[in-house]
Amino acid sequence: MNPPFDVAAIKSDFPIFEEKMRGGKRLVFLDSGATSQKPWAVINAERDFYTKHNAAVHRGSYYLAEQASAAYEGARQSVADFLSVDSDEVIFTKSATEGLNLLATSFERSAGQLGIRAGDEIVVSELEHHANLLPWQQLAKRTGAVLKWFSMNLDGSLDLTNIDEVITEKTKVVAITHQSNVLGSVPDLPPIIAAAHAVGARFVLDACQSIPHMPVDVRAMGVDFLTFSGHKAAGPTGIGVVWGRAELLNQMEPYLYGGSMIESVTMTDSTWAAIPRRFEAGVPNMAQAVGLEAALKYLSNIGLPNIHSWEMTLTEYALRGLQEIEGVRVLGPQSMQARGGVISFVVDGLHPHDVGQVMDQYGVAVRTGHHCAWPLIRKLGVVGTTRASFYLYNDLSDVDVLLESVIGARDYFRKR
Amino acid sequence: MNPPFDVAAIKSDFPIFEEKMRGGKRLVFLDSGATSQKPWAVINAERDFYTKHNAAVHRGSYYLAEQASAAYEGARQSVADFLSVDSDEVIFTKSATEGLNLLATSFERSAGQLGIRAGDEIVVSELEHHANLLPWQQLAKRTGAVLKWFSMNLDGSLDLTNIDEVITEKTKVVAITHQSNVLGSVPDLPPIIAAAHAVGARFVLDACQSIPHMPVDVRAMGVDFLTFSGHKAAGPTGIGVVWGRAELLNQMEPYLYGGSMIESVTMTDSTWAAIPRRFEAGVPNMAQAVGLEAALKYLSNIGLPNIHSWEMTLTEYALRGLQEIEGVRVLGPQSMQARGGVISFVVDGLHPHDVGQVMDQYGVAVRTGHHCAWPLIRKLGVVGTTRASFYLYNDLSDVDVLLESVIGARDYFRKR
Amino acid sequence: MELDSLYQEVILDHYKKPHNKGLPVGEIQVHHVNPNCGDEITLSLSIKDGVVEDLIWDGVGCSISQASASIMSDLVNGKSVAQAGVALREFTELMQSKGNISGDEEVLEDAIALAGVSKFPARVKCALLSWMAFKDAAIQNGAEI
Amino acid sequence: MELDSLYQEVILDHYKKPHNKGLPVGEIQVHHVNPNCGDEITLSLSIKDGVVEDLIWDGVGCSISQASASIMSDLVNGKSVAQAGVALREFTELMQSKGNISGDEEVLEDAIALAGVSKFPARVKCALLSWMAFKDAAIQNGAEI
Ligand SMILES: Cc1ncc(COP(=O)(O)O)c(C=O)c1O
Ligand SMILES: Cc1ncc(COP(=O)(O)O)c(C=O)c1O
Repeated sequence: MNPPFDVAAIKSDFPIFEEKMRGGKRLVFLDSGATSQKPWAVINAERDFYTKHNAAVHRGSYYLAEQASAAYEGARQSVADFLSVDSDEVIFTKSATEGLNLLATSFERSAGQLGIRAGDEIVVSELEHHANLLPWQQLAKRTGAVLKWFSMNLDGSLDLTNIDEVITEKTKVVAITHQSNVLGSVPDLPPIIAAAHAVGARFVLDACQSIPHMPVDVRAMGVDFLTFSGHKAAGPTGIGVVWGRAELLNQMEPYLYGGSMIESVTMTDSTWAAIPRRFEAGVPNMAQAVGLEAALKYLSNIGLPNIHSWEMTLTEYALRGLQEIEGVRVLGPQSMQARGGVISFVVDGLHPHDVGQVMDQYGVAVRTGHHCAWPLIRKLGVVGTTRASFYLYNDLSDVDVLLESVIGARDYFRKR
Repeated sequence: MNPPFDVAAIKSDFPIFEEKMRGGKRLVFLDSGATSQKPWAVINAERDFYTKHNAAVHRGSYYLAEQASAAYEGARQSVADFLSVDSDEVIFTKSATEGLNLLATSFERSAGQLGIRAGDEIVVSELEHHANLLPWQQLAKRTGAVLKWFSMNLDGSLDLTNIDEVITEKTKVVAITHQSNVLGSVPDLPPIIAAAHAVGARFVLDACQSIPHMPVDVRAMGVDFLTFSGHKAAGPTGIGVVWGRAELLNQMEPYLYGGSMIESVTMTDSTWAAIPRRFEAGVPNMAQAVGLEAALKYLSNIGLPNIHSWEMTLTEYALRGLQEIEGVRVLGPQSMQARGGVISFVVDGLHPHDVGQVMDQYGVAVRTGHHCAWPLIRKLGVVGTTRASFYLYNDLSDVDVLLESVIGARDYFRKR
Repeated sequence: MELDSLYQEVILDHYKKPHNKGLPVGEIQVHHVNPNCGDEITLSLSIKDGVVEDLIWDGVGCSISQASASIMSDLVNGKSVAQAGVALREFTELMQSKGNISGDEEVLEDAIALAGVSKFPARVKCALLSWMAFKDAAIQNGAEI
Repeated sequence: MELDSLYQEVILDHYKKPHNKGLPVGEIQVHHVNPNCGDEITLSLSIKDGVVEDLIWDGVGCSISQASASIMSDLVNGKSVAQAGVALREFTELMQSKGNISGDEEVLEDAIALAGVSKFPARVKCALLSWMAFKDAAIQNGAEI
């Protein structure tokens, strides 16, 4: 159970851990699945951009504008290096949510094979976060396409027995999460990606819960598009990434229209710039891109394999602990097989809100409720869950407080 | 010519002015029309959010989540106070560009009177920045609606002689800028707004170039929607605002789909949360909202009327100076009538890029080119302009360097 | 413990044995949801001669939302629309007080037990859910509240 | 003055009296735009027996883009596709060098006068515009370049 890096040193890189919670308690932050904390490296990178390089990128030939453009395009290159892809294929968005909406709308507007039309089929799963369900659901409604999905088994895996009915010759897009944000389960994607490609469909990976936590080889996985949010990866709020294969992005229509994404414009007609600019209208979120770069470098320095293995250690310790508490039921995967560092549970007879409220008294930050995944929650037959999620700054004592606080919550209501 | 506030003190609030430009020159920043510089108050507000309050808003009931929600909703309230509107009517976007796309797409998706259908008419003007042209142009293409526009006169005003032909019973939306980002001209909006409302059309104000610089009374103007970007208002990158009248926003369809904007969700159907949440899917740009709040408070403390009057002083001084330089031609309005703090000019026989390059040697940051307003540039019959734009941190010596550098540019190429 | 100010005895009693909970039967039924957490309430009532009657509700949610619904139903059933309106406004104000006021027991009866909720901003919406549903139903029944 | 390294005499000469500028006449014409600044170029050429011929261009733009087009047209007209390709790659590398290399005058001839551009990142695209148009036109004419 020795961490592969100095967790105490890591924790001290994150200033928020100096704050006191309710009742003077220290912060036990177990909600990184919702958003992660930020190290000084990221905060300072944003500050440095504002104090040293700030100007509108791509729009001026003066010294500061050159600096700003170099910083922004340098950030793009760093993201590309992190993903081992070409920098032209990296599009900055404000969030994964925007990234998924961008893809759905761009498919809708695109011509030919990439376009989505009435009768086409779009495939998702019951695991999805609303951000990877609603853009496709609403796209289907607008176009007359048909939304299909893989059902979830109660262990958090996907039911692939009917894969041939779900993915058919009519399928145009398959969009699935790399890891459930509620249960931590990792669906078996290779057969799904293979089936999608076998019928000429595009595979979109919602990598929100994976990219920050483990090495992901997008080329080896064979996905066509991927999206994630910076704020869950130790980066700033207000930045996300879409990666897509250049030969596809090059054929796709823009999402946002405005400055810097055009080739030429008249009152009645316009043509578009090459990728990635085509998908980045307006003065971009420059400082946030630079902050994300700092975050990815920070994570890379520690090493994604190390981060992942430490999270697995924490998860296993927490999972065992929770499973041993009488009155507590862990949902989804019960073992360390095919799962990441997220655990959902319920306490008998208690509403998750009440559980979370007592845990808060211990300084424990967990999320309670439906976690923006209502179909999954309904499938589980619960009103919501309490969810603990881990990141590189957590240590075993955080898990100890977690377990103590869950028992505390159970007992608080029992004895009254 | 005495400034209504201590400009030197203001300048020292903005750390970037300590940086040295090419050749060790001080920064003469005259590109605030593209993006403004940031005071410490804004940089520190973002830092404080990350170091003290960071958590996902609206999604947790733990202490930090409460803090984050209070910070984010407090920022919304501050923007509402700044605009003298209700906080429910304030939607955070990533930029004005996103705001204008949001409105165009939301009209497209909305039912009834607010929807845009084939045969409906949309009105813009030749003054528009691409961000307030392309979303409407493309909306028209998608829906079969007709795009119409007011022509620009060479003095930068709009030709309203045919207003009855431009705005008709078929007009659904009129979207016009409050001030040209190229020429600084302020179009005569009251008759246009009146004509729009007379036929039941909605008026959208692109307030990018006004909100940061002058008091704007949106209620008195009678506009229905307004949008601006934080980064031009001394605020962070990655944040913008849409304001809209609640009774309209309440009837409109969402733009981005995802978490936090729903009321309920099944695999096949969804209903939407009330405004403003309906328009804010995903974990929002929290730190940037807080940064924008700090920026607007900073500007309010100095006073928008003071800022505006000082910019007018600078503009008048620069306008006179430029008009007196032989070989230089100011474009657009030649007087202080109906204009803001933006001046475009050309130097005889020189391409704006070459002019700007020489000015850069003097430490002067100006923008050159088409300023994301190609139709306007074509109308002027030039290949581009050199543009100086002013803000609260500029002083008269900045203008002196501007004039000196323009003469320097002219002479550099003359003597060779 | 700070928590006890939130989870008052009265609240847990109402939570365990909610009053007027059952299948709403009135013609006009309202359904409200707290999208943050998924709490739901369905509610019906009738208004006869300016008096609130037959308020029945059903729902799922945390102890705060369930107890608040139960307390509210006791409080407004049988009251005049005017009196119920006073309670509604006073309760809303109490919830938004961030712990700065303690509420008038004359007006709010058991509902003052919920005063502690106002110190936990994330829970205010839980407590208000049923009250907003009541207000909505009253308006749909033609009351001015 | 740093500026003089950008605006070499040769550049201003080509800018004032551009070579091979006129109405492109070939069957295959390419039109390239620099969306940042609006610079435009139209270009045609023919390839006979592996040799670039009849390169004519027209366009609007700053001194750098115009001079670069003029210099490029002198350089590649009459050269074999292979030689032109070498120059194209060498010139591209020079532009991306951030001032770290000075270019081979044997290969680049007058184009080495543009070396100073590489220290001004915002101007690199100006200098490259015509070269990219040339590349595109050569490919459309069936050349492997
Ligand atoms: C008048 C006007 N409208 C819209 C925009 C677009 O703003 P942004 O690029 O911040 O989205 C700008 C600035 O670029 C502008 O000047
Ligand atoms: C699996 C998954 N997809 C998508 C999202 C949406 O990310 P964001 O809210 O940052 O846009 C999240 C997190 O909220 C998530 O966990």
